[in-house]
Amino acid sequence: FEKRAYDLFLQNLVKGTSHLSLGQEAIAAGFGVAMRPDDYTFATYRGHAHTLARGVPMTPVLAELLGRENGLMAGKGGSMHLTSVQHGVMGSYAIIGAHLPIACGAAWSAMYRDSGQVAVCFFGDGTTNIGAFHEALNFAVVWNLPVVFVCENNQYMEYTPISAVTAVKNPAADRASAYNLPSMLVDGNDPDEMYDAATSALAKARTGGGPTLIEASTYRHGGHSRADPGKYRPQGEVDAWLARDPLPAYRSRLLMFGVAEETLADIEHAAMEAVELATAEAKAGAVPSVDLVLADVWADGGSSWRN
Amino acid sequence: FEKRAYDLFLQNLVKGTSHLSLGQEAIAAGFGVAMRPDDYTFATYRGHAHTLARGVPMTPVLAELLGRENGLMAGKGGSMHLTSVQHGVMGSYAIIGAHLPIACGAAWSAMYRDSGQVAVCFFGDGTTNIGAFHEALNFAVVWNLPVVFVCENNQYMEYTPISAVTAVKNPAADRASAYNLPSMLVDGNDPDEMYDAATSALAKARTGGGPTLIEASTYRHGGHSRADPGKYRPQGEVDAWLARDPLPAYRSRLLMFGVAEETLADIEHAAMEAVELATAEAKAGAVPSVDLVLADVWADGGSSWRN
Amino acid sequence: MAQLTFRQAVARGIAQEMRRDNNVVFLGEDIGAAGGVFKATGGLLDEFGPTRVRDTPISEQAILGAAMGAAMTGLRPVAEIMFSDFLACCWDYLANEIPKMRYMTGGQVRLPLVVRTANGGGLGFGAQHSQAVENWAFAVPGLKVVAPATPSDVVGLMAAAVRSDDPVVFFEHKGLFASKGPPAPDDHLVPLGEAAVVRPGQDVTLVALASTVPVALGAARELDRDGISVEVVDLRCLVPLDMRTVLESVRRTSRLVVVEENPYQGGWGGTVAGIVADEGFELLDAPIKRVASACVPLPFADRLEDEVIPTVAKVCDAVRRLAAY
Amino acid sequence: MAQLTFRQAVARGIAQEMRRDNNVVFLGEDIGAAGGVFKATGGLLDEFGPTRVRDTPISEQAILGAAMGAAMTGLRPVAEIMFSDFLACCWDYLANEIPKMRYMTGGQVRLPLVVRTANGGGLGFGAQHSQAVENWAFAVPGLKVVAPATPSDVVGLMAAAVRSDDPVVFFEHKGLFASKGPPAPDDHLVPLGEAAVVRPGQDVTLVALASTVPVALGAARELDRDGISVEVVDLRCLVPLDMRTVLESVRRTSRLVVVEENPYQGGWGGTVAGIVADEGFELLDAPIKRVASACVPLPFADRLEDEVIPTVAKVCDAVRRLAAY
Ligand SMILES: Cc1ncc(C[n+]2csc(CCOP(=O)(O)OP(=O)(O)O)c2C)c(N)n1
Ligand SMILES: Cc1ncc(C[n+]2csc(CCOP(=O)(O)OP(=O)(O)O)c2C)c(N)n1
Ligand SMILES: [Mg+2]
Ligand SMILES: [Mg+2]
Repeated sequence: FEKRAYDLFLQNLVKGTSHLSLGQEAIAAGFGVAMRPDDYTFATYRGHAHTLARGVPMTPVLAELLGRENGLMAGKGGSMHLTSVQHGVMGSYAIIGAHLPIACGAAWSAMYRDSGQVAVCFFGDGTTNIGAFHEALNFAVVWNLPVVFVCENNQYMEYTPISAVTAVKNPAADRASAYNLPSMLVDGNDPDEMYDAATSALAKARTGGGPTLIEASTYRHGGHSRADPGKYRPQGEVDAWLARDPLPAYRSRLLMFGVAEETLADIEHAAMEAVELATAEAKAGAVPSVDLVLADVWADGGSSWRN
Repeated sequence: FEKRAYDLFLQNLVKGTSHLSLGQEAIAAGFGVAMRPDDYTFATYRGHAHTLARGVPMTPVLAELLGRENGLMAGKGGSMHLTSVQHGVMGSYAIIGAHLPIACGAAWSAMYRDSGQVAVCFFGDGTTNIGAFHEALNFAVVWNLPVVFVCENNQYMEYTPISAVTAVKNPAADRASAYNLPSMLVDGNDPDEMYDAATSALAKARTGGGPTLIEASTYRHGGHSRADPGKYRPQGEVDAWLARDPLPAYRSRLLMFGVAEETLADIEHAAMEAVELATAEAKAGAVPSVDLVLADVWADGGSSWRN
Repeated sequence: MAQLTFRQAVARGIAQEMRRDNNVVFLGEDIGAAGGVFKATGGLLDEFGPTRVRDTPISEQAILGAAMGAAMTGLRPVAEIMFSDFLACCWDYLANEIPKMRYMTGGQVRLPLVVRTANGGGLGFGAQHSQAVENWAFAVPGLKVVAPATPSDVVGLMAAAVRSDDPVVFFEHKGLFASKGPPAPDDHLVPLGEAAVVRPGQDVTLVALASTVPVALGAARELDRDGISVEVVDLRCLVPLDMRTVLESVRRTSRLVVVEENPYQGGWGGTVAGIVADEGFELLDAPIKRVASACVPLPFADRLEDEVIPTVAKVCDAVRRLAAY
Repeated sequence: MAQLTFRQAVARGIAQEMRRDNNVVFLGEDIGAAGGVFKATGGLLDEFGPTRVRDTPISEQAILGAAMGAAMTGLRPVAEIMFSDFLACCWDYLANEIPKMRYMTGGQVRLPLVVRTANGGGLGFGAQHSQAVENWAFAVPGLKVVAPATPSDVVGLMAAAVRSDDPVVFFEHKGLFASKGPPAPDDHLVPLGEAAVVRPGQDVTLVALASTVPVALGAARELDRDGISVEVVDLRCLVPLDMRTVLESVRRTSRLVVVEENPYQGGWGGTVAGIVADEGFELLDAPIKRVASACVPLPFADRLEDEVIPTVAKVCDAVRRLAAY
């Protein structure tokens, strides 16, 4: 899917920015499987994988990227703001750090309503240096909220290596003690390890054990966004991480565990077909009607600010 | 002096808020003596002691509290913003946390100009939970800035005990490791201990050793501000801290070290006289001229925003 | 009947809604045991307990972020930001997150939340604790903006704000906390977006908000002695903005002075004046005047602060010039 | 002569001042090796080295706080906030600290600093990366506010901004980065606060800023074919605001349309319209119109975004209505 989206970029059909998560899929996959259907996901502009991992169909996601009316948000939000409340995807946020406190709020609400839901908040390594990160982590611990913070450490902010701007080695995990917050440092390219970490953190939060911080190390295969070929990274580093691409690695592991080559090929084939179909459906979507412009600022469906 | 200011409040001559530092004088005193004349002080609304400790005369400080034209800022700033650039007091800031990054900027400038100056930034325990605190500490370490952060932990934010809203026991010191920042936990009621901590942190910063974080535990003898009698604190706690009042304790220590009773009595007498005089001078100050209203928004002395 | 203070009205308004709806929760700094630094929320902790009335760390971003997340998932939070100047410390939430979330998601979420904050000057709190910043909120599409002038309106507009399914910024003027007025009736509700003509008149219209309502009324009384009849419109809300009431008043008087505490540059009165200069151009017999704060930070000393903010004398002066036009 | 792009002009303007004055330093996210996310600062790291051109963490408060502290103690920092929407993440510095410090201290400090930021929409970046927020800065007394429309003005106004002893917020419109124009002369300087009449005309005055200058000029060309002669004023700065040039133009045309990209509610055009409705009331032969963005968050899809922001068609429509008045 991500590769297909990338193709679409190259075809220049998607305007604006767009931020792929090729190479980081294992994190979303691990959590996607471990979460309860009514749990909350809070993602960033790099939120495609997280959205799909919660069961949101491909067509509206691709259509949203193209700004079509059959998009997930009817073309009003765009790639950076994928949201599907019905699937628990409570939004993708494009201002660094802003969604950590918001996830705390959803967790507070779950606790207040005694619903057993957990809020899971994904963010990047660069996000650990902004003030909202600090406020949210302290707040979550003091209020003992059912929230799981997941730092996807892909080693870079946009173009700058995280080590150049961060006082500690592991930007999230090394800070957990400042909040008395249990933390785990995991291999973000290993879906099984991610799944285990997710399962234990979710169970803990769900049973009143409070928040957890998970730092998952991974790598961004492509550039930061459509505009970025990613040239600032040393080739040796890129090669080493590409060799650890979670997809082929996981494929080998499944084979080793006795899953038949045929079964995997079937899955791949089905996935490719689903992507083809979604792409066609998305491209066939209409340009949004201009009536949408003045819709849904307010809960009454309108946008009137004066009489 | 602080007691005198308190008297003035009771006389209702000072309007608006005002935040005393009775009980916390040792911290300012220790640093005041240890700092180089051209070092920078960044203080909070509770900045009276820090301002006086840098050698700012009493009359303009008291006059500023009264909003008089002979005030330190001609009555334009008020008690919460005491500033005397000529004495290195680069401002008192009334928005929690804001001055920590600003102090970093002054330290950066000192480093860039290779001036050997150090910026010292004082703040309260409650301040450690705001985002600017986090950004500043990481920034200071990454840029290796000559700045000393001093948390005056007086156990309370305004009315709420710090322990009720903070995930760790020592709100500043327990977070130093999140920034790879050397830290010290000291008795803020002991001027000698403060002086030693200040001296070593300043020397380190001055010689390129980078920032230090000092947490000094202390207590606010009065309420948070003029409006607050401080009733929310258990009497046992207040009594225990009053018994540790730095002033009489230090007096005893000086006597023990052989300073003559007479010498101390002379100092006290002179201080009382100075306070009397400053009070009289401040009260005699004129109400500021209305010409000041439109002065000094801009560097050219004016405030014109259109033609 | 006993008079109600503005301060008491705040607690009363919140309590009324918390009793009605269990999903209304309240968070902020020092709001619980301390009853708020302005003592405007006393008694709420006692009545509703610590799960519904929660003290927070000094973390303005966490406060508004938490309110937003809670509002998106079924609660109706009321969040206090102690002084409106501190909205700058969590502006991302009011500018970029809260007002845009519903729109960006094609209407998938609602944000029924209230941000209460103490606004305005005149009390000698200095430049960082005295600003009237209702125009900051007014500049952001997607926020409702309320600023009551009387205790009874505090109760009624608070009820409407809490019940609204949209985010509301609720400005309580510090200078009004001690003011008194007739108590609100039981279960009082003042709909958002309805201005009130608080004094009828024929010669000049004064449009005012919050602290400038008593200033405008004071000027009207003084001008009455000179034989100038002034109509005073209390906007009560900036969003929704009741321009119909303003334009109707100008239709009667043909003269308009807008009285606002925020600075002249970028103040909300510019938008009001601009609308009247467009849609009400033919109604006007004289220039439109704006009496707003001078374009400087708020100085500390009383005498200086009075020079900056709108006063009865300044309003009278503007009205007299229009009346003589 | 080779044309200069707006993007190149930014780096050229900064470089010119960094060469002139060793105390000019530059900080921000990804500005160094990466040359900025808009590639507007390429080459500066190479020429001036890593002590003068410094990459920062994603810490907007630290960036502006550091710039402020450095400016108070002898440097002349230029700070980049990548997108102007993110000013909300460090708004305390622009609203409460930087613009007030000199005033509060009775003139003890100066704050010679520039905050550069990419502003505005029309590129499909969505609601959180597309706002025109020059009105936020305009609402704060104590900030100078600059928003150039041409590459040559970028260089000349950047020079003036860096040399100014006052804090300047410098808005670079994202939609203009790729635009081209005549190169700036050597050591070019355009004083702050001087509007430019970029097209003379007799019938209607259009007041524009940054991205709306080309929109206004496009409308003027189109209206010319209908025999309507339009004068276009490029304000260049919001503070200092050159109302004299605006009022002089209205004196000639008697008709005014303000074209602004920020939303109508709380937009800077309200203040401009309000001044003209007061001081220029007698000059006017028709209502004042404002063409501003619709009061909604910026939608993503092109077709929707075009509906929100000012376009040539919308400006033409407003002008035609005035001309027919
Ligand atoms: C407050 C804020 N500052 C800057 C940006 C610009 N920006 C977008 S993505 C990004 C890098 C984020 O790095 P990281 O958190 O590691 O996430 P990644 O993109 O690597 O997944 C930056 C600086 C932003 N969106 N918000
Ligand atoms: C951003 C911000 N939030 C809230 C306040 C209101 N306030 C003023 S002082 C204070 C308590 C600060 O506590 P602490 O940092 O411990 O300092 P102390 O007053 O105890 O010296 C608060 C919450 C403020 N000034 N700024
Ligand atoms: Mg990253
Ligand atoms: Mg304290």
